Amino acid sequence: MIEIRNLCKSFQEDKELIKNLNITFKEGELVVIRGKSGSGKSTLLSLIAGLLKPTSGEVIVDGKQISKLPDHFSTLYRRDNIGIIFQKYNLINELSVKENILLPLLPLNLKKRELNVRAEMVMSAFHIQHKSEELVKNLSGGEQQRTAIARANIANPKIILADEPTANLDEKLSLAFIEILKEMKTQSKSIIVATHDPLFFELDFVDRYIDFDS
Amino acid sequence: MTPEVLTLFILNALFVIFATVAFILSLRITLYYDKQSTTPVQYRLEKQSYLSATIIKYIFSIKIPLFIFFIFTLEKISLILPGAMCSAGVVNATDYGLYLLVLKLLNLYLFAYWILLNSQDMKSETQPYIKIKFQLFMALYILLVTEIIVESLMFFSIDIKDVVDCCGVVFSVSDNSYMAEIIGAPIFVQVSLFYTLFLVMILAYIKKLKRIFSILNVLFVFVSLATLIGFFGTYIYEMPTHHCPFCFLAHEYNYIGYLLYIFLFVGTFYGASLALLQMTQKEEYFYYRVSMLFNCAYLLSVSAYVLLYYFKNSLWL
Amino acid sequence: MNFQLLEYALKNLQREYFKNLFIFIVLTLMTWLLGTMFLITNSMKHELNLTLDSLPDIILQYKKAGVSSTLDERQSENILEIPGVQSAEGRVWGYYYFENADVYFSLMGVDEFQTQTRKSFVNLVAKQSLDNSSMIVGEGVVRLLERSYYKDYFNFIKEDGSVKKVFIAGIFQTQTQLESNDMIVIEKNTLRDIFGFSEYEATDIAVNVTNKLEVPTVALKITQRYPNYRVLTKEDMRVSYENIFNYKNALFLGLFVIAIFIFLVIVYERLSGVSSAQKREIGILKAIGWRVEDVLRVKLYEALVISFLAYLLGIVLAFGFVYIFNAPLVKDIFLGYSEIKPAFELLFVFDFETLFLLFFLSVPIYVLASVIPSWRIATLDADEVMR
Amino acid sequence: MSRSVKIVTFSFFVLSFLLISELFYLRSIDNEQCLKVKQEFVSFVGLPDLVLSNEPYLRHRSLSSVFDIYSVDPTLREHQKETFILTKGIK
Repeated sequence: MIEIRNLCKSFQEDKELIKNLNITFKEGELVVIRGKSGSGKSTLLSLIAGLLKPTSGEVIVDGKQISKLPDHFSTLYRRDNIGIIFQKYNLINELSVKENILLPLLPLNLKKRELNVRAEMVMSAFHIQHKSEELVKNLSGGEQQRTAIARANIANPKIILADEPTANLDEKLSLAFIEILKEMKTQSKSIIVATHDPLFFELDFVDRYIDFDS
Repeated sequence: MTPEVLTLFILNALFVIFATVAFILSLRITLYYDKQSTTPVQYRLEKQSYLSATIIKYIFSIKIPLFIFFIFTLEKISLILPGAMCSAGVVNATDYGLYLLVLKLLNLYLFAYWILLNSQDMKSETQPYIKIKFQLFMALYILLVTEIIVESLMFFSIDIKDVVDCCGVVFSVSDNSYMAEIIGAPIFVQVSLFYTLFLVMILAYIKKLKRIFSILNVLFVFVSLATLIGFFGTYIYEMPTHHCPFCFLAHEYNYIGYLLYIFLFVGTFYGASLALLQMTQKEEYFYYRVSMLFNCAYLLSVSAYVLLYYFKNSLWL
Repeated sequence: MNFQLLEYALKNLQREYFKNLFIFIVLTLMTWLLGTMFLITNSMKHELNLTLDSLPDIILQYKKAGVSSTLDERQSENILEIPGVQSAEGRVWGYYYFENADVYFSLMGVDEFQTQTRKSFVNLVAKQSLDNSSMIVGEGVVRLLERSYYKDYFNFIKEDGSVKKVFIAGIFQTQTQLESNDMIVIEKNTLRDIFGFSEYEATDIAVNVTNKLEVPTVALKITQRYPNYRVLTKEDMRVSYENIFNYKNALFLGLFVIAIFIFLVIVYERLSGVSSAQKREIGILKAIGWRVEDVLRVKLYEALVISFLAYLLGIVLAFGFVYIFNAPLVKDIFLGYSEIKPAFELLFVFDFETLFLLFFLSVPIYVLASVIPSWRIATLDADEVMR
Repeated sequence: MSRSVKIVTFSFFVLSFLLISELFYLRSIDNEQCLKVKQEFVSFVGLPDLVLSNEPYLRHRSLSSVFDIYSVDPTLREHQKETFILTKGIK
């Protein structure tokens, strides 16, 4: 469903971070991209999410070429199809957990009741319900991450991108995250995880590993 | 120099400054915009197109209430001008007045059309109108600047010592000006033209003939204005000799003029823009319906004045 | 209208509570001040226009050697011959310099019988007898005279240097202060004596016309027949009032505009400088699916809420300040160098134009100054958040 | 609706209500009698203008010609020339 063809991306003229990349991700697949930091994993995720434009090449999702969409439309595509779990969680500290989770839905102008139903749903799915009115800055790292995951799932996207999801977590919490990952896979979402955390390297439910060092 | 005029100048100055920014950006977009390209220039142009669109939307949304304020200002100035009883006197005090009004109306229609074009454009990923809309804006910019220059010229050249004609003179039948020619045409012909046009419009609406419906709407604007001055106006004033398209904007007639003009504007605008845009069946029906609704409201309200007069006095003017 | 985004915008406003409160207060004060000015001038203009109706239809002044001069009262008989003229009579009036207080009074001469025939004269003065050795004065005049120990009478210094003693017969009603404060009304011939006029000498001629619609025609006829008269009609005066107040208002508005522009340039500057926290936040929002227009809409809501509420509050304050508290301090701007300051009440008058004018000078300009710079933030690349 | 939206809508309505009730209150104050007395005074005296300044020519400025003012003292020029009545000649 995600097709990457001859993808190149360079931030400076001479140095190409991603060069002639060709990958295909199938629907419902869980793929882990392994590689050191600075190897271009995050950039690839940005390109798939339409946050960045490639220097050349194409990213095709569901037959739609998203790499050439104008900003307005790539945002719409991202809103409807993609949930991102960031390394730094990227929550807004001054807002409560629930408000943070609902942020992606605000431009849709939905009814308050529907918003509440959807927030309840993801909050209970990711066990953050008990903190729903708490401000994000008062949460622990694990809770913050669960909030971030809940936010990525609120619009019920087909594709979940996770960028170094366990970088700021201890081992216990990382294992908890892997459980969550397993659960999400059962909902037949396509999941792409970019990480250098060895905890991910020996998982039986991962469909494919891609090494990004070369 | 009145505070009202000064306010108009200030807002006009802001419009010119920001419209110029939008104009330069539009020029660059029309020249260099290329959907296939992936250069940084292209991405910058994309972003700038949002800025231009924001500026244009802003100008339009201010221009609508500003038009009403402009009429207010004309009425205020008519207090200072000896001989002017209402805005018509001010409009005719200088050579620019009439052109200015026409320009202002034209610009309102075009700006509204631009907004529609933009929203249609943003609906499709291919952005089919992106170049057309900015080319249109460049033309619109020239019109806008002309309008503002003419407006400034008008306010500067109003001489408060000159005696001007009031609307009774400007719109009188005895004169041999173009106004007189419009009003002078047999009223029966005009009014029957007005109603026939509306009937044909209903036919076009039922048959969903897009082009014809739009053209009819454009014609409807002119015929409506002519009959409003020549025929319906006299019933609103209940005076057979009072032909003036401004006086019923005043308080004495419950500001009814604003309502009439809004009906006419919305109705004909939606009607006329039908043929100019590609849209889905559902949107088309919506436009048809809005257009018919407002045109109908206009027709009914002007006709109501005539009928009311007849019921009250049981005679025609 | 998107209430979810509005809510978000309000949270944004709350987060920078002090900055926004400050902007709100400044905008409120500006609307209030400008509104106060306009309301005061409006009500003065209103009062002038209302009292204008009671004036004679046409006033004739005489020009001699290029300057205004006195005329012969008997001239009015010639004017009476013009068809349509109802009455024409010479009036004696002028200014009197009162040295002790360094102030000018304005003196008007009336016929003795005029005070007796007028029914409503009782409304104006408590005592109503006016003979050739008494006068009726405004409240300000009484106050100044008392300061110089003139209780019941005043010694006018005549044109030839001798003294003329005139008794104070009555005081004009307080309500008329804005018109009567410095006025002294004396019997016509007594006033001639004070001014040193000869028997039929008069300052000007007041003409009344039977049919008010004929005023311009009559005025034109007088100009044609007597080119050395300066002919003033009420319409002329009305136009001149419009001009004075337009001029005053425009002058003030000019100064005000400079102030508001300085303020808005500061706002513009502040908003176009992007802080890293802001950059990050917008980046997050865009990464999770906010379009440019959504970000801009939030900014628009913020600006509209602040400026519209400030506008409303400013107007409410201005109306209250001007018409309920009678505009203390600000009113004095209009009194100029007047020595005899009247304590007057402002008449309430309402017109939509002022509201419109204030609206256009505050809301759209503030919206422009705050939304346009946000464009730069709204179109930043969203991939910032991935690093 | 959340609390903040409520507060803003509430304050919007309160302000509008205040404005409207203020206007109605001001309109209800009866100026008729006061105005009548003023008009009576003006028709009795027959001189225009308000006591905003006391200087000769400026006190009853509608009756003065701007040229007279210049001839007395140019510094008396309080306002623009245009704001005085310039009578028209015969057309």
